[in-house]
Amino acid sequence: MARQQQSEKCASHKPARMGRASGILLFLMLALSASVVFAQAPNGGAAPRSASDPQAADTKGDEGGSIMLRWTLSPDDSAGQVTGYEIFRAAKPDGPFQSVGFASRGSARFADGSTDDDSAYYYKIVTTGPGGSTETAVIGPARSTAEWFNSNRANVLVIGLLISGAVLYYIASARKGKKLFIRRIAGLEAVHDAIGRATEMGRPILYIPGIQDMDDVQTVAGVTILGYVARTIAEYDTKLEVPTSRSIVMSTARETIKAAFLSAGRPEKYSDDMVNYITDEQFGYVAAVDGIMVREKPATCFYMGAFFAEALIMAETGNSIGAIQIAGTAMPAQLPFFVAACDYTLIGEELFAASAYLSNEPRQLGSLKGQDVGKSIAMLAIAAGTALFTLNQILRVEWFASAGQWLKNLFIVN
Amino acid sequence: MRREIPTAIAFFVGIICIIQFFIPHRPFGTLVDVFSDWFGIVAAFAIWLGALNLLKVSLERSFSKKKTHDRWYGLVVAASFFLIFIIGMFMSGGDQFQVPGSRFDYLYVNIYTPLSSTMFALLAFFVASASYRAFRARSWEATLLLIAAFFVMLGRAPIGDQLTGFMPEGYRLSEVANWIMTYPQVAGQRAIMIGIALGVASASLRLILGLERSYLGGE
Amino acid sequence: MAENPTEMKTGLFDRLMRIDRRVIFVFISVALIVPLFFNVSQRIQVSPEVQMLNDAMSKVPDGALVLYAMDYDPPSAPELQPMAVAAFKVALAKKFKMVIIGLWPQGPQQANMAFETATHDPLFKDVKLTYGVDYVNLGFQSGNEAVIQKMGSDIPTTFPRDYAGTPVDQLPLMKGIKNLGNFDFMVNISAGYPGTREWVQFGADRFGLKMVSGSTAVQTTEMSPYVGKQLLGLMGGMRGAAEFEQVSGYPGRAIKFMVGQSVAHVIVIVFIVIGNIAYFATRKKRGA
Amino acid sequence: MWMEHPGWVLFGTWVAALFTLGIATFLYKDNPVYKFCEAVFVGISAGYWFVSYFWQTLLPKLGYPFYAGVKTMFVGPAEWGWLVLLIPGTLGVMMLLRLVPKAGWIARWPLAFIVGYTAGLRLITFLQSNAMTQLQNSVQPVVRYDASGQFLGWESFNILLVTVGTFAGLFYFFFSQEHKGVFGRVARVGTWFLMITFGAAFGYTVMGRMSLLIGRLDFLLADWLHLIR
Repeated sequence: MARQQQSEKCASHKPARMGRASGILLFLMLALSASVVFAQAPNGGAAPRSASDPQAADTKGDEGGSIMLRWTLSPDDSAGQVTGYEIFRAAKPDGPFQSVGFASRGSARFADGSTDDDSAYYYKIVTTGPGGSTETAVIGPARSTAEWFNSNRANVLVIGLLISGAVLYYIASARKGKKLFIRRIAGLEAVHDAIGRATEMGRPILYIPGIQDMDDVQTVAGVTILGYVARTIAEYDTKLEVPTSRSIVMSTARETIKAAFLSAGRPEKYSDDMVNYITDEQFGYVAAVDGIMVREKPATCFYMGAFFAEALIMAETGNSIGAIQIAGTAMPAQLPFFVAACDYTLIGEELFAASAYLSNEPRQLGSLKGQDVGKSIAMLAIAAGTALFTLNQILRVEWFASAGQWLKNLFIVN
Repeated sequence: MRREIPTAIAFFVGIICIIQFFIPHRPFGTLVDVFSDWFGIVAAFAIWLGALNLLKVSLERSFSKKKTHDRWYGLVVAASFFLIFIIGMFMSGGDQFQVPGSRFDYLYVNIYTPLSSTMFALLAFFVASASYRAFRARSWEATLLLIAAFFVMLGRAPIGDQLTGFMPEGYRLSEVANWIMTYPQVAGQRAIMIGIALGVASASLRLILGLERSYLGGE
Repeated sequence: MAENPTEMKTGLFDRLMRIDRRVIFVFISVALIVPLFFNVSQRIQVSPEVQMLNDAMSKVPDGALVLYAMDYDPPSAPELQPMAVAAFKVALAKKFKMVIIGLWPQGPQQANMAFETATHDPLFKDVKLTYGVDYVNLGFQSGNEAVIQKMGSDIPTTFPRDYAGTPVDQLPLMKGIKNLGNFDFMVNISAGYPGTREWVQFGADRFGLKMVSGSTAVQTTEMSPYVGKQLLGLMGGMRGAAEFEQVSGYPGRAIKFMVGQSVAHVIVIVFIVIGNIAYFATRKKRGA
Repeated sequence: MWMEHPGWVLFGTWVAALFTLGIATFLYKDNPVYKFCEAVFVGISAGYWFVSYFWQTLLPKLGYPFYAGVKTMFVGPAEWGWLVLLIPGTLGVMMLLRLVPKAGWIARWPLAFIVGYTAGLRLITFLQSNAMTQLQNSVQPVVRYDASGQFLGWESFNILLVTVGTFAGLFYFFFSQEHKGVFGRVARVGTWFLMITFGAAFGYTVMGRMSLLIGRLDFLLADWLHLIR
């Protein structure tokens, strides 16, 4: 193969590239000269014709301080005679006018974001080009105001309230003692076995709560599961190691483990050495974790939280030392690697479900139910919307299309 | 009070961030902007906390009674930290520290960059060993994993198209790979994304309402 | 030595089932090193997403105001740097006014390096740009998506000083720029969080930014659902970079590196095939 | 400038090359050279972030405005706006109190601020950009015709595939129902799509990972050894 490549290199490659390069150059020159010729053609270097129909009005759904200007493009816009539209503003119709911004060729709107609310402003739009400029009539007065509700986002509010309501409703009913059924999650049984295995082998357990800070809900889920693991470990003499990538996660994990050992009746077994901060830097962190792995040879590795590229570096190193590995993350990009390299993987939402399942707390179980309501809405919407649009395609009944569009609009975000 | 005040802070800040999305009127937008500045400041202090923690741990390790080899590595950690700290703070022209040609930039280019890039580059090897081990047709699911990976891998590399150059357009490997990426792959990705969105939204709701306080440490 | 032939065969497959991973490592190294010594390139088929990206960028009028957000660090540079270079070349050709920022601390540094590479291309030896007038580098700000959110309302207070510490009000280019709404277009080069997802969620969805993205291969799958209204084009990984170099007409590093890629991919696939053959061979044995 | 001196350039390249090789030795097995590189890396990276945040965030956002504000107390008309900066400043200092064992709990205040802020922003954005937008994209007719009314079988099939896959995948994540009977079968189809997604994403990434290594090799062979151009 090497020889073949070499011969290719000698024989044809370089001339071909040079040929291509000069071809490109030639083409560019041609295109350039052509554009010059055409640009000159329609209106021979004169000023472009003006934009028309200018309008100025308050920008809707904002916090004020902005006026939206719209106009119809100059008829010369597409011919390359217009460089853009400059917006001038004044407090009185007869000036003095000051430039407040510039919209490039082809754009027919501009938001002047530097207005004082409730003062009157007058605008004119100046169409500029290589051959000069022309202006529209002065428009105004326009005033900016702040709105109290962004009606474009009403649908987000409705859907947000619906899902939040469902979550809160189920949390309340779970707290009242209502039994909520949650299906078994494959891989969770493995957690217990994996802890047992480490105990039998007399080797440590490594727990990685992701590399994000406590403000990431995945880290919160990871630390919750850590609490469960610690409670189980407290019964045995297994060593637990938790290297963290964030200082706040370190202190939170310490307190969580301490509490878990306390509730298992073994507070004396806890020590701060179980949890250590390494560095915020992703790869510095993984360099150190890899070192811990090959030196301490844990029997079991848990990866529960938010992960990035370091996921596979850790999982492959863990694999090379023969550890049982259980992962869980809601970072879609890293899931494939965990699925490939670990024995069990909690996929996306399952991570949150696992923390609910293991902690068995009503508020977590309840919110899991609430999420299921959300998914039901999603599935219903997909099924109904698809059916409506498809029926319209087959039967050509307009009503189906408008109903489908109505449904779809519920999810359109502005 | 050790829990109530933090819970109240999280509630207040979280609710304002949500309100701001729906109510553009002052003061909400401005408040969220201010919060964002504060967030940056607090995050900077968190980095300091981490660095101080690291120094504490590695110096403790270096000067511990146990005469292990580890103590030398602890010293190396501390020495490296002080090296870049002193150069970055005092010897690189203040806030111009990142300008190409500064001493700080010299360390960045010649130490920081090779270390992090090489660590990252180990993935090239691990991705190969992981795919050798994982992609075996043990079950129907594993076979799907294998097939999808196989076609996309080949289709991504230009060689895939050279191998299938004789095929009519639309059936070449890169097009098969693109098809997998745009249809079945997107379907799975969408399900995962919607699920995660609901999980994140409901967890965030619990955090804001103070129903979830595990981030405050052990409960 | 006393084994009979069939047992020896089983032994072979058993060994193949558990090849020491260091053997694979050696093969990968050789596959990537050898092609670097030869100057060969391959023709590359351009994917629809990259074609879209190129079309979208060509439609941006010359001289437009474009935001370049560089959200990556040196480890991702092999994939992303060629994209940044090619994107800057397009900017030079189309005389864009450029505002460069980074949500990653190392981003602006990478941007400077890419910018340098692009301006050194002989194609642009006549292009003379003035800092502060034709382009500015506003540097890095911490705060992740919060920074984007704030840029939506006020850029000068989000980035009070540029990369070199100059107050932004002393930069002529920044005079007319108030917020994200002023930009005609945006190019994001992203290696993770914060990156393209945040720019889509906060920049495109909230403030209507027209944007394209170059992202690492690993997160491209996550970004591809956004392609369409939210993202006007996407190039993924080194392949995406090579495609963009080809379709934009500015060949660079990425195209050259694609040969080693091909060989390495073949090696990975050969090992997968070996693993499967060994798996089925030993399974039959076990079953019998 | 001193680092443009060829000696320093050469020295830097050698340092970078040796660190590159030092990390790479881990592929063979753990060894003292790797441990040394690991220790340098941890120290350097922590210091890097420390310095960057100091100059790029703390001074411009807190230090300079604070100083300017205090100065107005003594020269010129007094302004009081800087007092607001005491809040994030105090929150930051509270964060550092984690280091003091007895007062560690006070760090919960800034933590609560950070958690509340991100929770508030993410609640909306994940609903909006991930859930709603994805849903909106999923709603489309699964039967397609071209402009002349001709049925487009392949396009229709593809859209159907995405719709069914999204639906079944969502079903897999449904936790209130045991995966049995019809539910089990639909969820099973969901796992098929997930597996294809993972396989495809994995395969798609291989190139990215190889790129990283090419980058390092290019550095070693071109910048360090000058074996290639």
